[in-house]
Amino acid sequence: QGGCSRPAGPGNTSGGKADGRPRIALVMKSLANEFFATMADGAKAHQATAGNRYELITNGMRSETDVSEQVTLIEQMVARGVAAIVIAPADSKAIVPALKRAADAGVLVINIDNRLDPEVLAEAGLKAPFVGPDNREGARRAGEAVAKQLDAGDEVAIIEGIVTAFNGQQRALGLEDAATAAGLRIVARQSGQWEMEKANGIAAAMLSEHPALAAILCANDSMALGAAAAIEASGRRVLLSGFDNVPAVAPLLADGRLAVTVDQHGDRLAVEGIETALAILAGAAAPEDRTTPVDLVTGKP
Amino acid sequence: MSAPAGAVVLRAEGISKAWSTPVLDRVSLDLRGGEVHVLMGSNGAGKSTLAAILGGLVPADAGQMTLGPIPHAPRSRAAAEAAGVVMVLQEMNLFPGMSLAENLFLDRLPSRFGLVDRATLHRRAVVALERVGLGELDPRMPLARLGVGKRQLVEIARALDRRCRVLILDEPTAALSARESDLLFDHIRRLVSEGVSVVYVTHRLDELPRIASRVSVLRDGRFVAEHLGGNVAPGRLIEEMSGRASPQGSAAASAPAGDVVLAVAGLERGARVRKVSLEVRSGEVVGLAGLVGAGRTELLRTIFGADPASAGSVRVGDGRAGLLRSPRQAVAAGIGMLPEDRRHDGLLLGQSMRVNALLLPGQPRARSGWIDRPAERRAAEAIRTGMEVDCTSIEQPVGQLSGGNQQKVVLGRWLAAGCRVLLCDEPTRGVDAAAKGTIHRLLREFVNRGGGVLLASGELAELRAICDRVLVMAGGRIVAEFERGWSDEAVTAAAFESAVPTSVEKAGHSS
Amino acid sequence: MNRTRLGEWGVLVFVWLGLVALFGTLADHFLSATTLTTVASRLPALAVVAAGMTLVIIAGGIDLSVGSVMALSGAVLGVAIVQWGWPLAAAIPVAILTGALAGLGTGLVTVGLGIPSFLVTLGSLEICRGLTYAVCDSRTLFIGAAIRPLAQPMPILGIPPTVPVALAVVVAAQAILSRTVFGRHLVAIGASEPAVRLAGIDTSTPRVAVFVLSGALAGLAAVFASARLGSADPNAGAGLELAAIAAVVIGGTSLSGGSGSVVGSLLGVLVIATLEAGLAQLGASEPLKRIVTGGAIIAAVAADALRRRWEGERG
Amino acid sequence: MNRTRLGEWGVLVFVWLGLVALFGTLADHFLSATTLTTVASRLPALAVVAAGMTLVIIAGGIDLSVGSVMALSGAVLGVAIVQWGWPLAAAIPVAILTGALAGLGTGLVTVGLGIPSFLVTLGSLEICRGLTYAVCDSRTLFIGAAIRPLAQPMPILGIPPTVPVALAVVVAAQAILSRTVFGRHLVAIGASEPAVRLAGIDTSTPRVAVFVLSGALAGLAAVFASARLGSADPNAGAGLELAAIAAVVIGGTSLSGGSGSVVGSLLGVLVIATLEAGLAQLGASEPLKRIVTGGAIIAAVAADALRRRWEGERG
Ligand SMILES: Nc1ncnc2c1ncn2[C@@H]1O[C@H](COP(=O)(O)OP(=O)(O)OP(=O)(O)O)[C@@H](O)[C@H]1O
Ligand SMILES: Nc1ncnc2c1ncn2[C@@H]1O[C@H](COP(=O)(O)OP(=O)(O)OP(=O)(O)O)[C@@H](O)[C@H]1O
Ligand SMILES: [Mg+2]
Ligand SMILES: [Mg+2]
Repeated sequence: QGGCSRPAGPGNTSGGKADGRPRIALVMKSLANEFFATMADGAKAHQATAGNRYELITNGMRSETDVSEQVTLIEQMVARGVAAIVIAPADSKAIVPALKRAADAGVLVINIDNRLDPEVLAEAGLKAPFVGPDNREGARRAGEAVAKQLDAGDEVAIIEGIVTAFNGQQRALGLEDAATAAGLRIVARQSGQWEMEKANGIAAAMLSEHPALAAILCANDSMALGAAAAIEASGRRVLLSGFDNVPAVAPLLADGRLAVTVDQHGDRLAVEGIETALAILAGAAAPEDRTTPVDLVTGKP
Repeated sequence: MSAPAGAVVLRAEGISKAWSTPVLDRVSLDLRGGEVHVLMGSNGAGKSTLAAILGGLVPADAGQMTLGPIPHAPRSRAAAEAAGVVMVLQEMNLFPGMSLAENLFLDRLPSRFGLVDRATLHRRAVVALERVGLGELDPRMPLARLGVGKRQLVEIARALDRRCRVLILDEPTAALSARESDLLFDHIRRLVSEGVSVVYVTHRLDELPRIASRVSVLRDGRFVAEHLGGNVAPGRLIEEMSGRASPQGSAAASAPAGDVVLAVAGLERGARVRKVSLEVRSGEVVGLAGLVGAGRTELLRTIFGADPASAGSVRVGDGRAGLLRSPRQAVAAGIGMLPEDRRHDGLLLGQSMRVNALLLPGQPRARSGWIDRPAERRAAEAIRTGMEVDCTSIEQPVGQLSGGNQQKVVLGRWLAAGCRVLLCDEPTRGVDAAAKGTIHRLLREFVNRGGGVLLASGELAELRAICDRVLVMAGGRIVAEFERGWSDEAVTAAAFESAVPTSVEKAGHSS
Repeated sequence: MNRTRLGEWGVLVFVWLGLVALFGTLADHFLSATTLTTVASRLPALAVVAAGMTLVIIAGGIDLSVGSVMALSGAVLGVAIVQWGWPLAAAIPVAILTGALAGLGTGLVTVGLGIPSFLVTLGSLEICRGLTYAVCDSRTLFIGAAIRPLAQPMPILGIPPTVPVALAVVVAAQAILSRTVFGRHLVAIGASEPAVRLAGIDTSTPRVAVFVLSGALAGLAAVFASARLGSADPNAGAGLELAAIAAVVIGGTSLSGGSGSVVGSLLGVLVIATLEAGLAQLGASEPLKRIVTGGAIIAAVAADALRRRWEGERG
Repeated sequence: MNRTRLGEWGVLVFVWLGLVALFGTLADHFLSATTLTTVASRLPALAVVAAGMTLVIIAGGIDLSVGSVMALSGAVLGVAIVQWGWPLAAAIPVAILTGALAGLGTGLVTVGLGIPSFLVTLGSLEICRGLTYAVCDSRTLFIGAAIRPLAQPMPILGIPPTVPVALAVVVAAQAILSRTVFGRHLVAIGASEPAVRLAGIDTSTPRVAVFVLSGALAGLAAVFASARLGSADPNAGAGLELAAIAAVVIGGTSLSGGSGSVVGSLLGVLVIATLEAGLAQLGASEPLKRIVTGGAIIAAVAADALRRRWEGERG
């Protein structure tokens, strides 16, 4: 198909259909993040097995925090003439205006993974069905699983993700909920910026500063891996929890160095978003927001 | 010196070279065993280019060279040196942060398994330094502690240490004092007596009788004349170099001195400038003489506010006496300066002559900071004509101009600014005889219009040609003053008698 | 000089056309008005930051703090509108002023203490990011309707009003550089600061001023970015400094100072934005994106180096 | 020269002691063996990267790609051990070789085309990151027991074996710099490359070699980091280049080349690591951490500038 331009704008019904197949864009956060790499793989596998029902374009940002780059991606997808954008927002507020512009151009918007802020959606007058997990609930359950092995009054520490990230904040809140409910004392709480290396340094510092520390609760598995190394270097026995269930933590779960992690089934998340989009494009009514299941994966006790 | 006796050692025939324009046009030169062959010519005549071709630094576009019986076509300086042709460059290529020893032997550091053998290195360095009369220096001290003159000696020592049949010296004495030049000449004579042949590039006519066996003159890249022996009439040489008759009469047609335009009182800066007081009157060119490191450069910079003074005062004309805290204040008060290192401190080499000539606080401008381009071009053209700057257009980058023309641009800038006092630090270093004459004449015209000049120079002939009075500096102090009619011996004696070794170099020893 | 400029720009325009042709062939809707609009709307923030960066680099410095300063200005803008309820017309000058003040701090430390600006801005990069988090409590501030008009495509042209503003800034910066005494002094300082000082010209003021300008332009970029996002994002501008430096250098400005042009930097920004747009429309994989982007930077600079060598040989 | 060196290092040691005293007062358990172990085990990776960076900067270049090269080497190490089942003894040389090859590429492009290394490494930073994602499919590789022993504290000393190795590398790099012909040529090249070329010395080989060395040391750092973390992380080393440059410059090496010392850089690394550890033990908030880190960089460089000025005035 040559490079000739085809108008792709508001009201252009043929837009987004190449060879009659709808073209769907999956816009994620950083593909440098394993979780999204898994998500992209799941979507590609689905596209291949679903008998080429649709055409898929996947895109992620260079860095998880560069919201403006995600906005660029949204704009480029509109320019590319997609029928639907399935998006895992890098920020629950800042990309709403761009999505609204996309919707105005006739593109269907499906929200996955990280829920867009309802107030902002209302203000912008945008409707975007949500399919995704409840991060706060997932984290709360992971925290609860750790708390069960501890006594009230025990000292715990939380390593948060990037403090500005919405899912990071949700997970930190969930961990906090669990600790408070079980009467644990949160003696330290710092951001590991989602990074293994940073979390390793912070965990090491927490371990020296708090000799009685009984558990470290991490907001993702990368940071849990870093913390696990710090715990091992200290020679102490400290409980550890993660989030995401990336393949790399399997050995840690197997020998109990990681007590628990949370699987939100990233590969299925994107697929469900895409299925929702296809259904609506085929004429179905927009479904209610749907929370996908999160599963605890526990290690050897 | 005796007439050349030996056989031809190095022969160059029909050498041509073009950069953006032709620089050398079928030049031939032969060098006999045990002779000092002096190359003269105006700035840009092609002397350095010819020397660089001989020394393997740049390839010729056409022509052949033979060294003894074999063809000489060095692909690099190292190759030329291996063949016995060693060159001292005009621009110094040294490393201020590294030690003297390393500077001398950088390309052949004595080593075992890649490790530098420091003991051997320092032993050899002491020997090499002794050859140029710097034997008392610690070879481990960084080169940065030496002044320009001594650095030049280090550069020469570097060449002298190599076994060579041909030594090429490109303006080696431009930065040397009389005493150091004498020392260098002694060396050259010794080498020549050992059979070494020397190609010697200089602008100083007074050196010819002392060392030249033969003088070749280049003009605009062509060979124009050759003289046997060093006793050539200066007027004739200047005519050959410039292609026109030399200007008659000295520039120093002195006008009666007027009011004081610059008064310096009790100026101090650490150990380098000590309680200096002096006056320059309108209509007067006052010279500053002294050995290398006497503190002339420091004094001029301190007066100008480029280096902070610790005490004293400076007054311009009827202005207020006080210290100038920055060049900006100095310029506002009516002082201008031609710095010693004009390439680095005086000019923006990559920028056009227009930009450089008007690099002043009060640039031609129309309103609220916008440059008035036509006015600017007119001003630049005026400077170009007034200063007789030789450039293809006012848009030519000054880096491409010859030394003399570069200096005229800086001078023109200050004259255009309307300053009353000019501080000139070695204003004609590396400048050819014709341009030197022009610069001297322009300075003279400036004082005749009511200005005053304070001029530091290492060349007594220059001081004699232009100065009404000469102050002699040593160890940061003014130690003597001479009116017109002084003798070289008297000035040199004054500089020596009071010469105190500088504390800086002592510190180098003790570390 | 003008011939050289044209040569420089010629190479860039050529590279850019090559990219457009390439992506036009590979992606079916690349050659469309919408692509143009999206590329255009991406330009303003990077273009004004690159303009400021060009002046800083020409004057012999570098400003690594632009990304953080942009985030800080954005946070102040957001807080002013959302929390203090200021009108946009009052909040925008305050955001720009914030950037200018950050630049003033950088400039004063750099010039006052005589430290390389690379290091000072390496420090202020961290400081401003910290301040940003503190100002907006590490949360994205949704500004909403108050600012979005700035980012809405205008009726006929199809581009948002930020684009002409940014172009005007670039033209103004180029004019400052080549037509004013201040600009002339900046170039001279970048070529040789001692020579300028010894010519009796005050070098401290322009050296500080250029950082103030760069900061103010980062503040303006924050306004553009906030308009596009409808929000103030505390993580905005991460890595912006490298993108801006890449644009400036692709645009032919020498990293060692003393020469360059703002218009060239704009072309650099255009090349980068087009590359980004094309790769996104193709849905290129992350590794491929990185490799192509990196290769493009090297290729652009190499092409320029070869052009220079070739021109040098022809004389 | 030696006096100056001592002066330089004196300031740093003083700054470092100040930090230790400060954190010792503010945090309950800062002055403890555990803290020492923590700080010591974090040093090696940054220290060897900073050593390579020091040589590159002294030779007049800069290497922005170290972080990505480290990630790439780590990915290769991880794949070799986990997927190909290679023994550690075989995987480590391959990881280091990977870094060296990346450095070779950078060096050849930089020297061959005569482009500033800032730009070439800005490009190779992206390329190597892309390759890293490609090599390990964007996934963290858990290496585990195979590599952990390298990072376990040794019985009596309480520090992991990576520490003495890193110290040996630093000492060797310093010796190369100040005692070998290669090192002296690097210094001279940094001071004035044309002058070295005119002296008849081949400058291309050392200039390429220094990038190879920097790459190889980034590869070694990958081994250290993987040992400490027990995993190979494709996102490792983000921002490492800035930390290394900060350490080098805090350590007294001039960014414009031609002078500096590797030992100084080690002190710089120590200051940075101590600051990080102290802030983490205090549980400082993210904004505060940023502000303090940025302020510390500026303060360290300012202190050094003031010391120089003061020494300059005394003569
Ligand atoms: N590398 C170069 N590239 C371009 N032009 C050059 C180069 N080197 C010299 N030139 C030009 O060649 C001409 C001759 O220069 P050269 O240095 O040989 O003159 P010179 O006789 O040594 O002058 P001076 O007395 O000033 O040292 C000059 O016009 C100069 O600008
Ligand atoms: N920046 C510096 N650092 C150390 N020593 C210096 C510095 N500048 C000058 N000196 C030394 O101070 C002394 C005075 O130098 P100055 O340049 O003023 O002498 P001068 O009479 O002008 O001689 P020259 O002919 O070398 O210019 C010299 O010994 C010089 O080596
Ligand atoms: Mg010459
Ligand atoms: Mg002097």
